[in-house]
Amino acid sequence: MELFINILGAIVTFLVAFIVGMTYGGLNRKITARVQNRKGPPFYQNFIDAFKLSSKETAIHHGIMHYLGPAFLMVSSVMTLLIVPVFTNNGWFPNLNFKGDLIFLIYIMTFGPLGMALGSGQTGNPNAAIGVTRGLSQMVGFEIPWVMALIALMIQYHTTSIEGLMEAQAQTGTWFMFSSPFAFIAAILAMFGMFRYSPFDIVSAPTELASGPASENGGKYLFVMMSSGSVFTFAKLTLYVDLFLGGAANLPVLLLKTFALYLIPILYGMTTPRYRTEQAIRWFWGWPSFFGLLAIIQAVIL
Amino acid sequence: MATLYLIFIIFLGGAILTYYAGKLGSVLQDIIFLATILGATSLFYAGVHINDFMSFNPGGITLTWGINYFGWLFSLIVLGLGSLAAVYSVGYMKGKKRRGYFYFNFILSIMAMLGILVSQDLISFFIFWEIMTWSSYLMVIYNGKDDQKLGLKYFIFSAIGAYAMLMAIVMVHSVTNTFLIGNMIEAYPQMSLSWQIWIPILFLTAFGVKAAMMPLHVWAPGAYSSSPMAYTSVFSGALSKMGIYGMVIILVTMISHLPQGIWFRETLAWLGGLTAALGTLWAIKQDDAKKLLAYSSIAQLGYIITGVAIGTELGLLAGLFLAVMHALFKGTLFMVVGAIEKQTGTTNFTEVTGLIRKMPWTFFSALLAIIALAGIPPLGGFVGKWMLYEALITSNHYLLVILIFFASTAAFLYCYKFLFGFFMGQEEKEWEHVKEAPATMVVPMVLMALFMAVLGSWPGIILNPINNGLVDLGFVSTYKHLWDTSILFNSWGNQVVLKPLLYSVVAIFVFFAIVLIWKGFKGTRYVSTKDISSSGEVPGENENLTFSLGFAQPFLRAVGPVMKRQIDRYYTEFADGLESFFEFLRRIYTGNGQTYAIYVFVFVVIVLLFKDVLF
Amino acid sequence: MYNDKNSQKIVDYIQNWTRKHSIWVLAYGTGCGAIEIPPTMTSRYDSERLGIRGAATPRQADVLLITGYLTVKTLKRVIRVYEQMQDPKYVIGFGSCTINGGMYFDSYNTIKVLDKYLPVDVYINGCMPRPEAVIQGFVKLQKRIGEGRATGAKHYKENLEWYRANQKKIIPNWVMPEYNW
Amino acid sequence: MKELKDNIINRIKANFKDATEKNDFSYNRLDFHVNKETIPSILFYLKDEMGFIHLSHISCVDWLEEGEFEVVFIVWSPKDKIKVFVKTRIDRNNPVLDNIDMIWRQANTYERELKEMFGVQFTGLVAPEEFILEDWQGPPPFRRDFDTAAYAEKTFWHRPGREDAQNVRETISKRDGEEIPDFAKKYER
Repeated sequence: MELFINILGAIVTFLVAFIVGMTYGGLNRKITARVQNRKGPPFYQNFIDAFKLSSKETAIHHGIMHYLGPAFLMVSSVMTLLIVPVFTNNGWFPNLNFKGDLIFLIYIMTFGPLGMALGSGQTGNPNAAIGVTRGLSQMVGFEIPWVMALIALMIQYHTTSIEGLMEAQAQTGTWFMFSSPFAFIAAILAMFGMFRYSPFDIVSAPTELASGPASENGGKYLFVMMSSGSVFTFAKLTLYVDLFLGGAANLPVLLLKTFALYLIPILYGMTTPRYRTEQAIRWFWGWPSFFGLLAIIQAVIL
Repeated sequence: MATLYLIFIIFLGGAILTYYAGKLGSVLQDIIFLATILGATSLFYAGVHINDFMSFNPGGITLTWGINYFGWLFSLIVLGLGSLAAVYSVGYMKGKKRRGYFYFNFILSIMAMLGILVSQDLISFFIFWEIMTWSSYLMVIYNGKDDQKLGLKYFIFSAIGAYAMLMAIVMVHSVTNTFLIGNMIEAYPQMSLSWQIWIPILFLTAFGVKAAMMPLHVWAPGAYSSSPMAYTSVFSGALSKMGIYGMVIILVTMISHLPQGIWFRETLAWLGGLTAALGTLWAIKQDDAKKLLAYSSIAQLGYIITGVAIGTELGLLAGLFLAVMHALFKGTLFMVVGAIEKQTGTTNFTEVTGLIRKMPWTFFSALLAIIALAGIPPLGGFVGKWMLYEALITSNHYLLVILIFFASTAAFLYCYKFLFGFFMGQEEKEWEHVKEAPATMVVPMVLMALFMAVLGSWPGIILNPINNGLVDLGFVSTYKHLWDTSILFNSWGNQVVLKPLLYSVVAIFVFFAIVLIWKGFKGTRYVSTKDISSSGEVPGENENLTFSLGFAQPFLRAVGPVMKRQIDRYYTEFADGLESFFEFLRRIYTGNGQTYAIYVFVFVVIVLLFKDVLF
Repeated sequence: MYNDKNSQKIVDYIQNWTRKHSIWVLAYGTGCGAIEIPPTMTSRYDSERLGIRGAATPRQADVLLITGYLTVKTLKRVIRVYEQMQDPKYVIGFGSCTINGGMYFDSYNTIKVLDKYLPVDVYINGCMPRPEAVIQGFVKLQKRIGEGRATGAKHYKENLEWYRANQKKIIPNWVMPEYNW
Repeated sequence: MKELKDNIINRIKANFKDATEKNDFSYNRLDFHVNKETIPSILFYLKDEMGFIHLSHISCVDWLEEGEFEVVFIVWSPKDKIKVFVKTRIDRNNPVLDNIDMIWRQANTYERELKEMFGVQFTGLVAPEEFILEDWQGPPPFRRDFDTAAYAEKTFWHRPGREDAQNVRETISKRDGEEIPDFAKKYER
């Protein structure tokens, strides 16, 4: 019975993540439009796009890996969502909440992109493969400051599980954002690469790579990729809130915190043109890694 | 205990019989070869008891053979991978030249590795070590010629290692008057400090060569890529583990007694980390699959060395688990390359593309092996990686863990390159004729791939023997406090539960794979890789659209400064320097009697001048 | 239930509504009219408020915009792109050239009447049509989609032989994958 | 500039007997007319000896009434800032000329264009068959005796209704009673 409730909770979490992620995507488009002095699409435009894509015919596949590529991506997003605790006290809807920890999370987050990379590789479109190698290169870039920030937290509080870190925040009463500011800065800077918004949108690179790995995927493939992206956005933002902003006890607080975090990469991206791949990598190995190093030093000293 | 003799007699006799059976018929040769390996393997697991030692005295020296739990763990790698590779070899060597030579050396290698594991004294250890080196050297020069001096390089480094080991053995004997490993370990704490430092260094040099540790790794890319692929899977999978085997024994039994042991550990751990990082970067650069896997082997052995060197329980567990995993996935990957080489005739990524629909089973095993290599759950590689990270973090190696993390993230690039280069991309007309490899080659690969998938959820299968081996070396049992059958703990008490993870990954995957397209896979139509959105242009038959040249160029540009110089270059410069030094020495002998007279005169003058100082 | 006529009607209505409000245009500039697309998409006229945005590849696109004259050589590519697009898909003929040849009425290598070769759902007149006219055309297309009358692709599928004969008449060297979905 | 031009004219005329110059352009342009056999050598000379290192264009004029093609090579000297047009006349029925893409690699592109559009053959031109016109089966379309309107009429569909607006100006004047100005009358079809 408990398992049943847990599974039900997981499905509800998934739906909430889907809706919130899609809405955030729509708001992103709206905000971008307002910054560019346009009226912009309605905030629910992403839902319309998603439903349209799902109602589109998908008559072709380039082979079994291409067919399964978006499913790989979805697995990774959903697994990330199921590992991240959504609420501090597991409130309204219980999640599955596996016994996993941050290292596991980092690796399960790479599972999907690699599966998708195989799928887009099988299409034989050169743009797709170029996009994939760019994405993997960028990942090597931003994972360094991100892991530095996480390790700083881990060694300071002697736990590697997300729940343990949340408990530590609850006990000390301060958010890690204030108690470990360098780790927070490094993690936020790594987030730019994770979200792949404007200066770091070298993977899909509109007008340059013809949308990169997604270039042969239309219709339902794209629908699954889009919803996976939305769920992933929500999961990542929730993870940041859990780690640095003390978690959230209920939905409005969660939405407030996640949206505040979400604004950072969006607003940064609007004013910055795209980097080249090696510039992006070196950017992440510059100041973000320096802050990560400071975070580790702080954690060792304290 | 006579079974052990019998096993070695079977190995030796089988090797000689196989060599000469080639004259009678190739099928007979295959059968004798397989019977030797498989027969000896089954005899070993059926008839040899653990911790049952026997001694004999040829020429007044006491030699002891027998196997303990720790050796038994490595025998799993040697004999398991060895028998699968033997089955694979039968398919691989079909229609190739010098089969007798290959089979003979193959059997000798397996025998030598088993001999290393069972020998409890330094003399037989050294003899088997040399047999292993010789047989693998003969495999490296299998093609008959040693044009690029790859075999020579391997042999020189092995010889350096062997001399180091021999020197250490002589030093040990001069103190203890015995060759038994047990006695050496017992006597070690009573030795003088300088000997306590030098003996491990000499041993570690010998083991570091075989384990391809930086800076002793330069032989590995050439040797791994020039020996036949069926043997390379054993070479990289099992033979390199002999270095790890020796290293663990030295580290655990000797260095932990040493007060300054922490320096040994830290140096080794950092060397391992650097090996991992640089090996990964060089692997990304390779366009040849053999070279790529060779560098990747070096990198993976770097992880193992790091795990073993930090020396905590979790670190040793991680290192040894990764050793088993490495034997599995790197064995599989070299077999995959061998299958592709046999079917297409080349192993270059820029030539072969789009084999996924022609060689589906090869792709399947390559995919699982790559997932395990990259350390992505739910396969076994993740278990090892997780334990390694947790071991590093909980034992305060903060910068090392970032280096290791960098290496394993960058490894995704070459992982993708391997899969994409061979199996993905455009399907060219040139490779239309390619068929799936024969069953004898496919079955071992798929078996190993499936075993890796099983280990991802039930790592206890391998962690149990590792635990027994560690207990044998003097550790407390780690069962239930660092791992359970499918649960992993770190020393802070955090845990990862693996089994439900597997179930949910599979469930979610199946769910979305079905939902993805309402009509299902059959409802969609296959379109060829020429039917892509290329601005409306239809690519011609011979138009190559595959992206394989300069694969990760931006990344390599970003890390360019690190890769400017190869360590190989330093060795070459050292050799050149020696050569010019000897050239200078040679000038002394001019062949002119007058010059020699001057030498004599100068010598006499110097002796007279400095006679007070000198005498 | 699913096959019930009324519920099918509701499903159709919802589908048409979403299709109407989310039009992804293939960014494939075929003629000089492509210069009118950037102002239509950007801040001044902002077609994104109507749900109209660019798509990178034919697999993702809904609308193929033929911006101006089509030479025989380009026509071949355009047909290829159109056939790579996934249903439902629409074609907008843009500018006088697609309607009757425009100023290229006597050119030896541009086609004059687009709807002989591809099923056009909406024509936008003008040489060049200004962005207002383009948006007007899109609104017209949205109206037709909403009413379920933008059935060009269906028409193409049903009369494939006629279209193929027309296309092959001016493209003698026909080397293209077959279209059968 | 005048000295420069005179110098060029003198040197060319001294070396190529068949060259006739035309020097009535105000600015930095100079024309030479030569026989078709002289083309490679004069271009070599201009490039190697006189600094005209850049080939701007190769063009062709169809003199239908005289039965000849005039092929024009335009070269440019970045040092002297002067351009020279080298012209030659070839028979329209047998338009053959020497290939010059060993002098300038880019000449290959222009030669392919001339071959396709005018049917001028360059001996020894190594290039794929098709350049701009794919699957073209008619005569070379830039020749003046090629009637594009008739060809288009024959090949493509025409939407009926164009006939109404044959002469836009006339139609408008008829409809609105507008006077056609005198200067406009001479442009009537």
